[in-house]
Amino acid sequence: MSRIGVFVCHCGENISATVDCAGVAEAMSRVPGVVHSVDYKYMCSDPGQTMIKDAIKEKKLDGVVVSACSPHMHEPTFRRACAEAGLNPYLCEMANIREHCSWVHEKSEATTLKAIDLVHKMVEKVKKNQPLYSIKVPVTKTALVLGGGIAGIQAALDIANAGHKVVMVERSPSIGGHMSQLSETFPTLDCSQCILTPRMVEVAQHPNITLYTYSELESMDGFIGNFKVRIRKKARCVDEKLCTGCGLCTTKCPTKKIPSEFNEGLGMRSAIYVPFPQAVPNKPVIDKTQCTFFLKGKCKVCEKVCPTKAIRYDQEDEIIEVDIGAIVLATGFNVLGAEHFPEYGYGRYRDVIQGLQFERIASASGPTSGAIRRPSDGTEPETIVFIACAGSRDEAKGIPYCSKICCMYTAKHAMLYKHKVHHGKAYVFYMDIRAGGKMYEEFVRRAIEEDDVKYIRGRVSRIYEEDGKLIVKGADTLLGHQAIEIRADMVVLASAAVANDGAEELAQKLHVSYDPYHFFAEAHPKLRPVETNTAGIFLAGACQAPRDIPETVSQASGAASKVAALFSQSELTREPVIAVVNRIAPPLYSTCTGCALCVPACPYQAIEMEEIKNRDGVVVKRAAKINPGLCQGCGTCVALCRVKAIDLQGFSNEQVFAELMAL
Amino acid sequence: MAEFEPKIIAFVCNWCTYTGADLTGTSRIKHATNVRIIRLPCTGRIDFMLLMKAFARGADGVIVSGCHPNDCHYTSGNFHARRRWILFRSLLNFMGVDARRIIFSWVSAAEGAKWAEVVNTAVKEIRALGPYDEYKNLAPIRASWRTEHAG
Amino acid sequence: MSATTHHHDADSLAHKLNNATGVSPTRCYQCGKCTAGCPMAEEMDYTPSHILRLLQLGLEGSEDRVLRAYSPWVCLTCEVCYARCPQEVDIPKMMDFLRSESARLKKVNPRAADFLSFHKTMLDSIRYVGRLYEVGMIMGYKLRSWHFLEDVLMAPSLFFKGKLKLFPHLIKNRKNISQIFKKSGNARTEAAK
Amino acid sequence: MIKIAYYPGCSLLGTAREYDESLRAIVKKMGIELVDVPDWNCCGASSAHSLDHDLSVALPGRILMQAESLGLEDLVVPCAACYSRLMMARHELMEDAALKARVCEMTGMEFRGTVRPINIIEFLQKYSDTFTDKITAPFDKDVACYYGCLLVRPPKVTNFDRPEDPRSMDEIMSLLGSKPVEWDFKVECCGAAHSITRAGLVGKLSSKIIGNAVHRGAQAIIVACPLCHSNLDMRRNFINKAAGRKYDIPVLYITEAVGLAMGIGEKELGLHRHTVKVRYPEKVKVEAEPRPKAAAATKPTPAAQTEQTEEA
Amino acid sequence: MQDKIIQKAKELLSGGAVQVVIGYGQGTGDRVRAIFIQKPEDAGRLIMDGRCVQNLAGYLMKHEVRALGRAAIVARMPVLRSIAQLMYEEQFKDSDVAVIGISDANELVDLPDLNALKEYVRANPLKLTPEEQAEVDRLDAMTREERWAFWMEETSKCIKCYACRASCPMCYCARCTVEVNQPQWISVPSHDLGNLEWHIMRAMHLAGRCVNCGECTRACPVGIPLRLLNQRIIADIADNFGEEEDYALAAFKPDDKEDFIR
Repeated sequence: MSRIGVFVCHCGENISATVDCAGVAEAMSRVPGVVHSVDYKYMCSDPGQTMIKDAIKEKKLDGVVVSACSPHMHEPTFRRACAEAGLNPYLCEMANIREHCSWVHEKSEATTLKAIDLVHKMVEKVKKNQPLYSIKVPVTKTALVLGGGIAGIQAALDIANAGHKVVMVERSPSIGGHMSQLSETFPTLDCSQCILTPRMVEVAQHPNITLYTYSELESMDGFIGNFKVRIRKKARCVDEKLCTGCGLCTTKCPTKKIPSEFNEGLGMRSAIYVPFPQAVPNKPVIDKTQCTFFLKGKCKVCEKVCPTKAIRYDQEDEIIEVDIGAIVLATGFNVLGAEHFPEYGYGRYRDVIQGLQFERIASASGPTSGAIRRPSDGTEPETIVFIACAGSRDEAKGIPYCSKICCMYTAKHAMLYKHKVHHGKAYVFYMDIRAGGKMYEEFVRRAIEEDDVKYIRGRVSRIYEEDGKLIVKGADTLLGHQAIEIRADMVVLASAAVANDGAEELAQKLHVSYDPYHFFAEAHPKLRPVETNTAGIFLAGACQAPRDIPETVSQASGAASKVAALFSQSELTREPVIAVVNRIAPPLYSTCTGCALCVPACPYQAIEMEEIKNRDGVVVKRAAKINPGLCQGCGTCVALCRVKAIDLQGFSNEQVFAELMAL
Repeated sequence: MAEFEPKIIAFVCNWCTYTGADLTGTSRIKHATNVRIIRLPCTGRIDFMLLMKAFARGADGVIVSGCHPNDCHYTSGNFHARRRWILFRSLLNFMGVDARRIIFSWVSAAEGAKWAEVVNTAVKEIRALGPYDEYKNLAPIRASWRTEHAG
Repeated sequence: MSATTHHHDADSLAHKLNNATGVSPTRCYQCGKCTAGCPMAEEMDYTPSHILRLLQLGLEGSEDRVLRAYSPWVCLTCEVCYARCPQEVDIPKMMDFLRSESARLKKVNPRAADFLSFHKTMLDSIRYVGRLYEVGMIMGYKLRSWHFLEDVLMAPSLFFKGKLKLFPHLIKNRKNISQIFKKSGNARTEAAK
Repeated sequence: MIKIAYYPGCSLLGTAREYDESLRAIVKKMGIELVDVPDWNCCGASSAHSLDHDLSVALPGRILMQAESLGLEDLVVPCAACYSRLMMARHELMEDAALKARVCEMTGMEFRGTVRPINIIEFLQKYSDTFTDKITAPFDKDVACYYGCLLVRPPKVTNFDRPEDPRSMDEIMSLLGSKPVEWDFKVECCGAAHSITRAGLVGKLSSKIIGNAVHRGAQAIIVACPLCHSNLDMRRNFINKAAGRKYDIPVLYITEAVGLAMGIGEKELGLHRHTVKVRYPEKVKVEAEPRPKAAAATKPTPAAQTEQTEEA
Repeated sequence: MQDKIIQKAKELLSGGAVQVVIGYGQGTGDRVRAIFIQKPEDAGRLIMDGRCVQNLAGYLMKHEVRALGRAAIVARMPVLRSIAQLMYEEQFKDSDVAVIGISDANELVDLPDLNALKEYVRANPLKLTPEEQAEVDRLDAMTREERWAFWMEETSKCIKCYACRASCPMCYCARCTVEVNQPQWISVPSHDLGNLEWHIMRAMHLAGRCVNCGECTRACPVGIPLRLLNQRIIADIADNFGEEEDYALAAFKPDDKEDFIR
């Protein structure tokens, strides 16, 4: 027989004004199994809590129902009180007679009767409650940072500086990301590489950071605190230990006319190359798809000239396995490809370029050493048109969202142009100027007022070439919706920021959800912006949504602090509200039939099939097993299981059934 | 003769509808007293057998409510639940069970007013349908403790 | 589409447009790409985005301006606006609706009278012949619009090239065609009520 | 013998007679039989849709229903305007059940949707095997392929080629031995709808098209639409007036070009009916720089002037 | 047909590929029953004719049969479907079973392994026959009250013998929920409530898994048209979710129908 205590709260007059609290307490005292039933003005107050604690001790209660407000309000309070009195906190339940009763009904007998029902059903539930214990999971204090752009760099440095190990994986041969391609940054116009390069070097030299460039995530298993990842380190064909980064091979390589990725196709690189002079690591890599030796079987010039004999044509991809406790996703973004702008002739007219290409042109380290020149003939453009929202906010192109960064970088581009070509004319076609941010609006105003950039409110419909000029057909919606034409020498498209190639595939590998545009989804848009719905995996930067540098850096630090918090303890504690597959005596071992239909239904991939062995080690059956680290306790599997072999702790079949039967 | 007061049992998820019903309370939106809420973590946890048992327990109506699509705290529990309901509802209807007595809704944590409306509409509709004697007569139902002991 | 129009004023022209064609002016966010690409923009009194703006506002008088506009008549239905519209607003369909609506309400812009006669003449030709009878149609149009000298200069040369037929190609089941016209006309009067 | 349903449309009986003649001439050689849609009517372009939406679906609807009686799937529609109206009607009849019911009531016939209109380019693409092997006199000219509005737009309805930069006609012309020039006005509107009402405007729009084609070194403009042809050919005087210069570039239907390549006589193809005599200007050396093929240019090719290695 | 099956059975047994062939043989009177051939020379006892409709797949799950070694099974379409579903439910491995497949057109189908079987089943998705659909529609056309009366009358005959469960190849659970008593989900007595609950549960537990073999109806000693319930769900799944999922209830589409949800 249970020994249950019922504590009916008046909540001042919040409950007692419409519910006969004393009557409820009296009624409950007559319920079989209830040995103590009282009402009190403020149960959550110190004296109220003491009352509960004393009753637990004096009456040896094995279950407590506090009938008061919503469990969302005070369940932790009362469970803590119970625990302090030595009662397992999960033997305490709350009956919600305030939000769900006294506040929504008039004072009447019906209201009190409803309150009695609500308390009684919780009494019946508590009778079936089992003591539960928070789940402890060990934590491997090494973080994996995927992506070596500014987001990854910031997160890695923050975690490493907090004293934890970091493994950084970058897909391309050097870290640095898109930020390393930028000329200057808004709204301060400080040189991007000047602020980034020291950070890149710091990553490379940090004792807590292991850097794998030219590498990709192969697979991930496990759960928070206990991930196992496999990293594919692609063959560079260069022995990194021997290579000194002298660069002789890249100068001597006969295959030199390969469009440089770093320069967005506006400059050339060789087949063995370092993406850019400040690359980290500053070690070359052979592009097997372009190298004469790999294509035709002869050449080997690099091997001949290498003073340290570091070239390894037969190097193979390497798989590295690492134990990881937390993962920061910082894989960044991409810009929309040329095939999306046939009406602008992007990809057809060489002087129609996109924003990142303009960054390279404007960059002092770029193909024109920072001089603004048209790609077609190298002349200085007298008239330049910038088109904001090229692809963004364009449902027809499948991108209804705002890319967020374009307004600002377009203003920056126009400004940089005007600073370098004083007599030139710069036009910006825009729909709205979105300059929310510290000093952002001021920056745009500067472009307009001080640098005389002409802003035209309207979109461009078409660009075509006529006599060496690009005819930009746009509209000025502020001038009575007029169509206007500008004869330009160069056009820069602020092409939409889109999710990186392979983002979907990566998300699936990591069991992270993603939005319709393949940006990774945060756990909660407001309150958990750097977490994913998979515990232990965090987000930083533009892989989640288009972001500028300040936001990316703050988010990266946010993700890093989440990781540091996780790593601050050697074990992590979780609420025990999780699903469990029963294990019973032989010959059944478990009522689970092993049909495995729950496996695909779990939103967290927490269920796997396990072989059950008898004492002799012989496999007697296969049954589902729920990983307590991954399970979040939704109970979808519980409802799906035909044989009721899965149950949800805290909301077990018996508990819910008892509640229902009390009504 | 007093108006028939239907007995309605609601199965709701913890994160959206339960919290939404909390908001109904904090907003002091008055509504009918007939509904008893059973809290579950997620609509995905709501076994069809629970709905079946609610009628066996003498309910005249059942409300099932959770997060709107794409708002599920557990990402997809409500999507799984929705599929289950599509089939279950059709099966019940096919067997001649009065499926109008099961009311499904999405009520978010912000929809306190909607919850009150769902409750009031359900009460009105079930009241119009009358007591579910057809089902109650299948087998004798033990009166609840409360009706026996507390009026 | 209907979901987006729940809270709209049922009497507004925008609403009628939406009801009749499914085109919703509220979808337009006024980027002006339609106007920018329209080959007729210069000829128009209100460019496409301007018309959409007038429909969006629905202020007193603005709907009348739309119905009395010259633009729908000068629209070529070249579909460039729709093909490039980021919000996929079917502007040509809207222009079709505005033409028939302004003809119905007798609000056709005076400058567009000749367009209306052209369309009417052409439909007459189809109605009675079943096919387009170019000579009859051109002559009919030129008579209706008092433009009869304009193209007459061209006619003899076309005639000698065998391109103009003096007699129409009649189709057999002309009754079927006139029935289509009649029923469609009835339906339109019904709808107008 | 391959049989295909054929809807000539009104223009091909009158102003665009040579289009019909050349098509019939080439299919004869291609071994294809065109079966006319029985008792076909006008599709109503471009007036029906301007005044009466239901009518604008019912007229082409009747054509489709008449064509269904032939039991053939493909319906070749050479006129781009007719093609557009038929596609539009088919699209709406498939999407809108209420409209379909009304239209069936109006026509007193049933719409099953079994017939699929194809334009002349699709037709030539599909049956290219039947003429490529019969080319005796390659049409070795530099040509500007002009698609106009209605073959490619609205993309949702026609679902044909790339709406902004179509290539299918260029590909057919290459098969005939021509060199298609890269030009900028492939899909610009010539103003056909106003050919009669605002001939002056048409001259203005069309002169830009002709001007660009000539500027890019074309010796002939190839069209697949009787309205485009009548504007660019019959209305040449208006064009010249608008341009302030005399253009003598001929405008050919693609069927005529196919016929010429197959060695069919000019008279049989109706070339004598053109307003602008079919005489090709000299091949011009275009001063414009060679441009990379759009298809291959997902990454813009870097300019020679900016060429450098990392070390430079 | 019969000869081909016998031939195939002989080959399989004599080649050692399987140790037992499950098929149909002569039973008492005019009836056929399942037989288990273990020697090639006994293969001649196999029968294949119009009487052979029983879904034999259930035998594959029996310990006694599994103890005989690798089995080959004479499998018409419902059996093939059962095997595919059981395989999805991880009850078989390829090495456990060989099939002698027979198509709906009464042709031998060559299914060298269970993957081929899976492909074959996928290519022939489960659909109700027009007659079956008509029967479902007939009930649908009734008023709710009429349907209730119909099923009340039918289920009132139920004696809770669970022959429907025993005959169903998909009802292989180690402990059926009807036997769970903590809590007591299904009322034990075979009164109207207990009967109704049992049949609702049975149908729901077969949702997305039932292969429409009709074994339940054939097995029912009191003649309840049980398969109608399963067929209603089969039609619902096809109508609402399409056919691409292996198990409709463990999957979802974000835009699944929700016109009934407020």
